[in-house]
Amino acid sequence: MNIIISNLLIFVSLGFMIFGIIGIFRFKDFYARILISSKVETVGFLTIMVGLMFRTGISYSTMKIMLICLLAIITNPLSTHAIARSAYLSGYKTGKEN
Amino acid sequence: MKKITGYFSMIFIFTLIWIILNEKAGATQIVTGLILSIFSIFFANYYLLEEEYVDHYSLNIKSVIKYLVYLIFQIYKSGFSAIGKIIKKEYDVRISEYTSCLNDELSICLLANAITLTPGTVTIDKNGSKLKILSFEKDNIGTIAIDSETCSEFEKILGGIRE
Amino acid sequence: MTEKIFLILMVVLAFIALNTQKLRRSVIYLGIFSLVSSFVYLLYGAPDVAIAEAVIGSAISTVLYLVALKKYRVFTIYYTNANYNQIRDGYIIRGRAQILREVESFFVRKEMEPQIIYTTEDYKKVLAEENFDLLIHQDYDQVRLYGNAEDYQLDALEAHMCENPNELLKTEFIKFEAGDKN
Amino acid sequence: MNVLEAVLTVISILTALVLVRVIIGPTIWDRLLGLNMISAKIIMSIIILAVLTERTYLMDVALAYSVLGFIGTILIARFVEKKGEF
Repeated sequence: MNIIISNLLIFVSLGFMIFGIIGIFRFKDFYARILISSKVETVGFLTIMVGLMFRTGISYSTMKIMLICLLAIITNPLSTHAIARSAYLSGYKTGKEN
Repeated sequence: MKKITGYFSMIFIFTLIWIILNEKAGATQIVTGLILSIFSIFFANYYLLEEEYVDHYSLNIKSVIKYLVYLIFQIYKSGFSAIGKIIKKEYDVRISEYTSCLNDELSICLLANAITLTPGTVTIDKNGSKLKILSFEKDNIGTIAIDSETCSEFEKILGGIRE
Repeated sequence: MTEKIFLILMVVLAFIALNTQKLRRSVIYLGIFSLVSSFVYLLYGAPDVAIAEAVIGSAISTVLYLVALKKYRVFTIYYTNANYNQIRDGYIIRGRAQILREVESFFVRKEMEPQIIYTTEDYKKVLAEENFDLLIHQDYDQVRLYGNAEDYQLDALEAHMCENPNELLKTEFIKFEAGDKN
Repeated sequence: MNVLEAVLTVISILTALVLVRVIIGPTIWDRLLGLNMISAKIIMSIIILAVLTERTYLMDVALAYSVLGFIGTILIARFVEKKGEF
């Protein structure tokens, strides 16, 4: 039963990641790309981690995965924010690229 | 008294992390974990921080859990809305300003962190309690109510994060 | 299958990191290279090497490359003159020495190494064919400086020239967008 | 074929696709975005490998990487933002 749930969650997260990559190639504006990737990546990461937690059961490795999830929730927005801020302060304009 | 309980809870959390990293809960691990966490807290207290450690980082556990649960719910909501955006191919963005009604540094940083992860927004710049937010043109920002007098849901939760 | 894809990625990354023209981009490619190589070490069953590669490759070597990029750079400067054949000695030599001396002392103060090339070619030919950082073209007392718009050092040079203007020479900056060659 | 092995293969193909964006990306921030995404994908594949082979000490590598990996991204972003200074 656990294996089925974990497989389902892993497939859902793969779907999220594939959509993220489609978004990266489909959008023509840098700011739209960073908005999409910052969200879809985090969702895919969390979902695949929950799926792997179902597979390992309750043990120390589950707690390690939880620790990594917590770190990812803290650090992922930080780096996204740093990139977006760098582009904004360097004067990269919003709007369509040519 | 409050300070002492704060220090004890910090030491407990650090020892727990040490045990998780060691993957074993024997007597040796617990003792070394206690010694290392006490040493690191007092080292940070005397050499790295200007204030006391507890004043700086003590948080209300109930608020933190509420924040995390609400954040994860919002992350999933924004993930599904992002997929809709990708299919419909909308990419007009705008930059707007938002003045938060919080005035504590740590809470504002946590708010900016939450804004980055939730519907259609990335925080670009922070100046005092003023935040610059990048978002999609047609997005109703929902949880982060721009141009409104009242505090949003996140700010209500983060208001009580200090003990 | 996984192993093969990652090995191919490593080769591709090493190739483009060597062949890129801008060093900032090559720092990014090397960061990705160290990520992928640490995973390949794990696939071959060497977690201790992988953890060292993750720490050194991601944190320390990026910092070292950036500091080196900030500190040291050879700056190629071409110098052309419109009236090379009709130079009356005293007149132009003073002016030429002046502008070049100023630029050179500016770069030396910034801890970089200016490499000056005098040429008798027409400046349009140099613009089209040579690979340069700064081109100085002089027509009597009119001096034009051609440079890349993305170069930070040229912005600093322009600010420096605006602060200390030269009385004899009229300077003018012309910047163009770089072609997108990785 | 095990499910997790198939997932690892799919993730490696996705990494190759992100690398295409890194190579063609018009600005330097696109490349930084690609670095960020690839690092998330590598952390994922390290944990999948740890669960697949039941060697829990491999997770320490992922932990170290998630603590230190974002420093590089932030430093390069600051380097570009401050025009060559830190």
